[in-house]
Amino acid sequence: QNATIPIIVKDTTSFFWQIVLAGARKAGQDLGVNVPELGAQSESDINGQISILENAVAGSPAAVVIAPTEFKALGKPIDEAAKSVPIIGIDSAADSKAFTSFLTTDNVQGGRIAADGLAAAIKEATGKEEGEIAIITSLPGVGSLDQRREGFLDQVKTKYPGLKVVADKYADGQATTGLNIMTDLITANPNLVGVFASNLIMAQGVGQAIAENKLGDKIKVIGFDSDEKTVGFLKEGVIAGLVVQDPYRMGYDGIKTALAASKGEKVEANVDTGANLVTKANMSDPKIDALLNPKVN
Amino acid sequence: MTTGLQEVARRHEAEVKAVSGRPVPRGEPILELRGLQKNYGTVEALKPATVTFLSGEIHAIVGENGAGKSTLIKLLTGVIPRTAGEVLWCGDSVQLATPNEAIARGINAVHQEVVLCPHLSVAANMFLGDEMNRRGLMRKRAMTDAAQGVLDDLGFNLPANATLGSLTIGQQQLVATARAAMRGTRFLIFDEPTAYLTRQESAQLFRLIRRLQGEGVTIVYISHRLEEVFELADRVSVLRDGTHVGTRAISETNEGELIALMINRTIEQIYHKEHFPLGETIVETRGLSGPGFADISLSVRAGEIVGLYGLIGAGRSEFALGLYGRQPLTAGEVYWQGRKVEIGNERKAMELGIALAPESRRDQGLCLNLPIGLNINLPVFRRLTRGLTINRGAEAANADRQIRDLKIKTPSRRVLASAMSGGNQQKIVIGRWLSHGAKLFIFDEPTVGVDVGTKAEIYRLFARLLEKGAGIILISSYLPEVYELADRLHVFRQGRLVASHDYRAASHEEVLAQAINA
Amino acid sequence: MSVETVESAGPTPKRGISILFGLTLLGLLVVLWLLLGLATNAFWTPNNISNLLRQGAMTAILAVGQTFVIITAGIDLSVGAVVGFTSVIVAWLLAAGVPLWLAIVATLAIGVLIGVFHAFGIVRMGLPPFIITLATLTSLRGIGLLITNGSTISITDEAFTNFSRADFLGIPSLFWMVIVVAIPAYVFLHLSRFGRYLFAVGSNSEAARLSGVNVNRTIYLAYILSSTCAAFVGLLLASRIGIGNATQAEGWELQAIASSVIGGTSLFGAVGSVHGPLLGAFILATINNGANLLNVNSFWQRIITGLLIIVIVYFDQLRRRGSR
Amino acid sequence: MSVETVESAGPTPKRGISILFGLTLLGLLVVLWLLLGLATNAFWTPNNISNLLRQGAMTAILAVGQTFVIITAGIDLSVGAVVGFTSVIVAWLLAAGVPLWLAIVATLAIGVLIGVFHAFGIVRMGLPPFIITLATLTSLRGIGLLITNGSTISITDEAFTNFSRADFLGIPSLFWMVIVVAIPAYVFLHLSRFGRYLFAVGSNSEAARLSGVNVNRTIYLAYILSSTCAAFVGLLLASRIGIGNATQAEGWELQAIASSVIGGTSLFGAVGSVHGPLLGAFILATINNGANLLNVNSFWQRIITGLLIIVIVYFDQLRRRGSR
Ligand SMILES: Nc1ncnc2c1ncn2[C@@H]1O[C@H](COP(=O)(O)OP(=O)(O)OP(=O)(O)O)[C@@H](O)[C@H]1O
Ligand SMILES: Nc1ncnc2c1ncn2[C@@H]1O[C@H](COP(=O)(O)OP(=O)(O)OP(=O)(O)O)[C@@H](O)[C@H]1O
Ligand SMILES: [Mg+2]
Ligand SMILES: [Mg+2]
Repeated sequence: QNATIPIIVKDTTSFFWQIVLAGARKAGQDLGVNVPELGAQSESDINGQISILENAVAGSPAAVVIAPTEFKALGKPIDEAAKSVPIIGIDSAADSKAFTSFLTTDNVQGGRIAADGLAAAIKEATGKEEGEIAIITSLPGVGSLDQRREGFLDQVKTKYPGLKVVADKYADGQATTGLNIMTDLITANPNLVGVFASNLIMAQGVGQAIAENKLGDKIKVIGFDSDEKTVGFLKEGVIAGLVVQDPYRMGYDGIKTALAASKGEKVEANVDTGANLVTKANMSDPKIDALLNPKVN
Repeated sequence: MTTGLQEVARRHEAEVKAVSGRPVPRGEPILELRGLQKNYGTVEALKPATVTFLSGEIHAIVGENGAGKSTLIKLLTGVIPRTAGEVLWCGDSVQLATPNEAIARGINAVHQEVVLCPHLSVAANMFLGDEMNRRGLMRKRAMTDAAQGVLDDLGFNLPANATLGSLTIGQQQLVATARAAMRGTRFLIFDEPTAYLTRQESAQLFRLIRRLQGEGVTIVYISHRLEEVFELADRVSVLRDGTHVGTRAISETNEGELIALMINRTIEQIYHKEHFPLGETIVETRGLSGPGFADISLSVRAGEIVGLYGLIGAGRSEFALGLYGRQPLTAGEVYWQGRKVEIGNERKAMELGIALAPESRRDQGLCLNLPIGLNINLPVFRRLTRGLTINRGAEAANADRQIRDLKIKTPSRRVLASAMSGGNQQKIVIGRWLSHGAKLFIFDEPTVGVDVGTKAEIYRLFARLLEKGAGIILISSYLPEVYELADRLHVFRQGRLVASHDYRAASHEEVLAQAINA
Repeated sequence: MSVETVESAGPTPKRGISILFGLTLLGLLVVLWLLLGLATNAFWTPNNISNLLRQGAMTAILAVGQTFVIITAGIDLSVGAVVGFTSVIVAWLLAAGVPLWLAIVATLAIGVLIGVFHAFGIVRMGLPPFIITLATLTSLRGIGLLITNGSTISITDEAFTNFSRADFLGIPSLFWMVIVVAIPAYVFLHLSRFGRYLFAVGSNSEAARLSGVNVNRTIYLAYILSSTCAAFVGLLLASRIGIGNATQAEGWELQAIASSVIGGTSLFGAVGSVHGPLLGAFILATINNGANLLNVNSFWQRIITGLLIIVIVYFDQLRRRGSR
Repeated sequence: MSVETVESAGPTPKRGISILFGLTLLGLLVVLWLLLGLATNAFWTPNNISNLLRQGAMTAILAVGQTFVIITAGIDLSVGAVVGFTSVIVAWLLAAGVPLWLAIVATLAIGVLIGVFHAFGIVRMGLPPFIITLATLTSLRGIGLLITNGSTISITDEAFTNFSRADFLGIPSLFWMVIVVAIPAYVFLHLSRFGRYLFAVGSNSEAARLSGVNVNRTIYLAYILSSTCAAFVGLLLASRIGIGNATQAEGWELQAIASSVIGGTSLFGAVGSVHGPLLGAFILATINNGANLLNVNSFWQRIITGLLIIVIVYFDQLRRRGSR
């Protein structure tokens, strides 16, 4: 009988989390662990994730790997769950001291990296770190997106006083809405030089608007996470850069650590899985290429 | 059953006393209308009318379709607000702006269209808005018992716990009557209560009305059946085109005068009967059975009117629906012009050449929130279509012709069917089929709520159809109608055909006895 | 002309070929449970039953409230937004140091006000229920986001946040809340005259008016009950997730309406009960719980949910039709 | 005697106290445009008008399809899911090397099939439209996610993706697509007998049936039209965002229904038009576009959208009632 270690992600319908699950699946195969792949259907469905955690613990697994959707909200449920099984956190933190180990990307740091990338791209195009920029957040009330926005805005404020955030928009999680907002921003702000689209779906919508209006030279876009579409945009110069994390490793190492923890082995309390800025210049590095083209299946 | 009508009504009366005004001696005015008026937009449904109702009388109101009778009733029961005028109740000016105001004074009505809640039980409907409560909870059992008591007392053989919507229209009308009798403790209005009733139930109703009159209730009675008016009423008022054209003591008038007042001309003869040489057999049923009827064998020949008579629930409508393919048959055969056919659905029936004007205009007949024109043209749109689209000219012409032929009282074919008076709605249901060119017409209660003048028109139209070689199945609960018109009259009882007569071969009493099995 | 003879004239009720056809909704739920018990060991553990009861609880309460509105032939699309919004309100009040009891009362009062607003729009302004509740759905999320500035408000009151995790007599407190709502709701809808008025208004509001029923007041009542139930769920959600967040409970209006309709409520009004939506909500919760326990891929889970909804409502329809 | 002239047939319209009261929906839209033109310079630029026309186009087409269903007193909750699903299908077919024309035809055919399935559920299985379309909503997203494995499928066919950006006679191709749908839809609904049948079925299906209307076929027609419109929008969406993604178009069903209802369609059936939903969709698009141009805070934008929906429908109601 193999050990069972469920992994609970934030949103099974997003490509990012599918990569995390792919990593976990691979770890399961390599280590002989049974890995149920669980998760809510939207990053904002906190209650749904709590229910899933409860259900997972009810099945008496060896350990649980979870990416908490919300810092505060998942604290108590994780405390509760940790009474019966070791809990490994990935991606985001939660208000709990019960984690056996943590493998996270710092999303605030990701936002800062995006700001740096945007400033660099603007400088490359115009010669100075100045001009009007905008940020589009896919959905309000989602922890990781809030952190990216926070990091981005903070970095712009402290490090790039020449960049002025003229629009701070929230969409509704739909690429089309991102696209519509972007076309309207272009109309309303003729001097716009840069945009941060802080997740995959927004980067797709915003990229499409830039491509439609052929403004890749004038408006620099930094996206977050990657897929075939946005990598294509990067190649074509529609998008200036992508902040990519290492979701595959997060999933793989999450399961590996959980197995070790369940056997009572000592594991590292905190692991930073890192975030990198990918541009046209560095996208063919083998290390980056592996991040851009994860082995999902 | 312990509680009868009186006990229940007394309970209501106790509540009524407080607001209902001083007692009025028999024969004194209890309700006076002074210049009462109602406009719907530009339509003058009721022009300033001045009518006095005397305490304890039975006061009939007659008039053509669309004359404003129902409008008058709706004004008196607070259903719609008046445009102008004054109402005196027991000598005091009253608003009657809401139904509650009328109910509180002991004024109630059985409206022409059944306005009850089809999803609720009979008892719940009878006590709606006036429930028996104990400590905040309803006394369901007590209400069911009381309702049953009232129904039994009135001689209506209906279960109080049945869902209203499962009853036939006629039965629903009886429920409405029972309900109004409980509440209209001082002033009770009947708007064509016998439209869907047979002789049997009508007689029960008349007994009820007389009994209520005996208890001091003032009764207003609206009907298109003048013999009922003469049987029942003390006085009669006539409306024409929204105008009150006169009130007569019943002893001082006659049918001819009333009709002349109503339609401003005279009709020699209502029942227009022409005998045509009978042609080939159009349809023949052999042992036809289905839900609600069994083993029905009859035939219809070209030029013939076949009448079906029976009490409510006798299964005539079901037979018609079965023949029309709306309901599945369980046994028997249908021969169409000598050929055996399977009529699986309504469209098949229409293709063969059958037309059905159903019994309930509200549930089966009309698309109430659509224009009159669409309602009239519904079965013939295929014929009105040229290429992809409807030929709008032909569409308009067909609708206008039926409106004209049947004297449907409307400013335009674009008016919604719901804004028509009851009788005019009925004419739409009939008119829809007149241009269809069918061989067999099934008319199920075609003249419900239709005024005498138009009735005569409709009977003339029947003759026209027969002349063209069509046959007619005429279902009616109004014995004189089937009796005077049918070349062959079949009597139904409990889903079976129990007797058949040739034209005027049996007496009214005989037919009635066969229908009741008395 | 009696109705008894009428019935006998009709065809005898068809006996279903399968025993499934005769099952009530409760029967179908029990069948689901038995099957899950056979398929997985974890299902019948006390722990899992607790989970299941907790997971269905909030939708169940929303569905009961929604049912009042649907019975009047209306609809309340705002309930999900009200849940999110009131979770923000209670978190905000608690953060501002308002005593717990007052925060709870104030939050419920806001639920009442939202219901009043809906009924006002319908009764006085003549707006379709769909439109006015859609408008509040949109606006309330906006107001909630403004209050929290797009993020969340943490709740530090331990008594409040522990509540949703607590048990009483071995039954999760959240499920007790269902009982606390359902019993008065049952009495109200099925035993009091106000409940009867809801049906009457949904069946034929003109007939109800002519009978002296205060139709407007009945509509006020329905919408107030619905949004107060939603505000109550907002409190429960805030307790369960320990934060106030305006974007929570997205799409719960559809879940609530679906539970109600699965439970036999008709969107055309005048048909519905209190137990129906409860069963509907727990059927949906069971499907999700079962899929998680069986480790069904989450995409397959959606597909199966859709199919099961069809199957369950189909069997329920058959039974209803059969028993006519 | 087309159905939309019904209003004008009534007695003479009462003159409203305010000029606003007499405005048709088109009038209200023009007022919105004029106000936005005053408030921001960018509004009346050709570029922005193009954007606006593009932004409203997809909802407009969905709303027209939805209207057919609503007129029969039904509802189609699946349209958003069908859009997402068909965007996946076309992307998948193109990725598999299927020729463009065939991929388009196949995708539309899937739309037809979905409509057939809905009508089958309603007509043969006796399921409420709400339930069967909710079930497909859930299931289709699941199937789409399975196909893409939760990710997106990029579309590399330039001809296809360029289409949505193209203009023709200065008008965006997406808006041309609205016209391409609206004109036959208008002819169908207002000029052909099948349109009359839709109204008749929605008003009183028993009366329609007894008048020889093929009620079942009419229902099939309505649902097929709705989901084919949705599949068509799926193609447009795939072209516009250049990907197939099953989670796209979430909540568009509500947008479509809202556009339809704002445009005067009654959820109880038998009342509706083709131009109403178009106006409704472009009113919603204008509100969003205007808020973006005015750089209104995203949260305020939601609040304002809700309020404007109330205001617009209220004025429209007043006019309708006044003209009765
Ligand atoms: N809601 C309405 N809107 C507009 N016109 C109406 C409305 N209701 C009735 N009318 C019109 O008012 C007039 C009087 O109608 P009313 O129903 O009082 O006639 P009636 O005398 O009861 O006729 P019937 O014998 O056919 O029942 C008719 O011309 C009718 O078309
Ligand atoms: N679908 C059905 N299944 C079984 N029985 C039915 C059905 N529809 C009607 N019946 C029954 O068939 C019988 C005849 O119906 P109905 O009362 O309409 O007959 P009718 O002769 O047309 O009476 P009337 O026209 O005087 O009301 C009734 O007992 C009715 O309840
Ligand atoms: Mg009348
Ligand atoms: Mg009959």
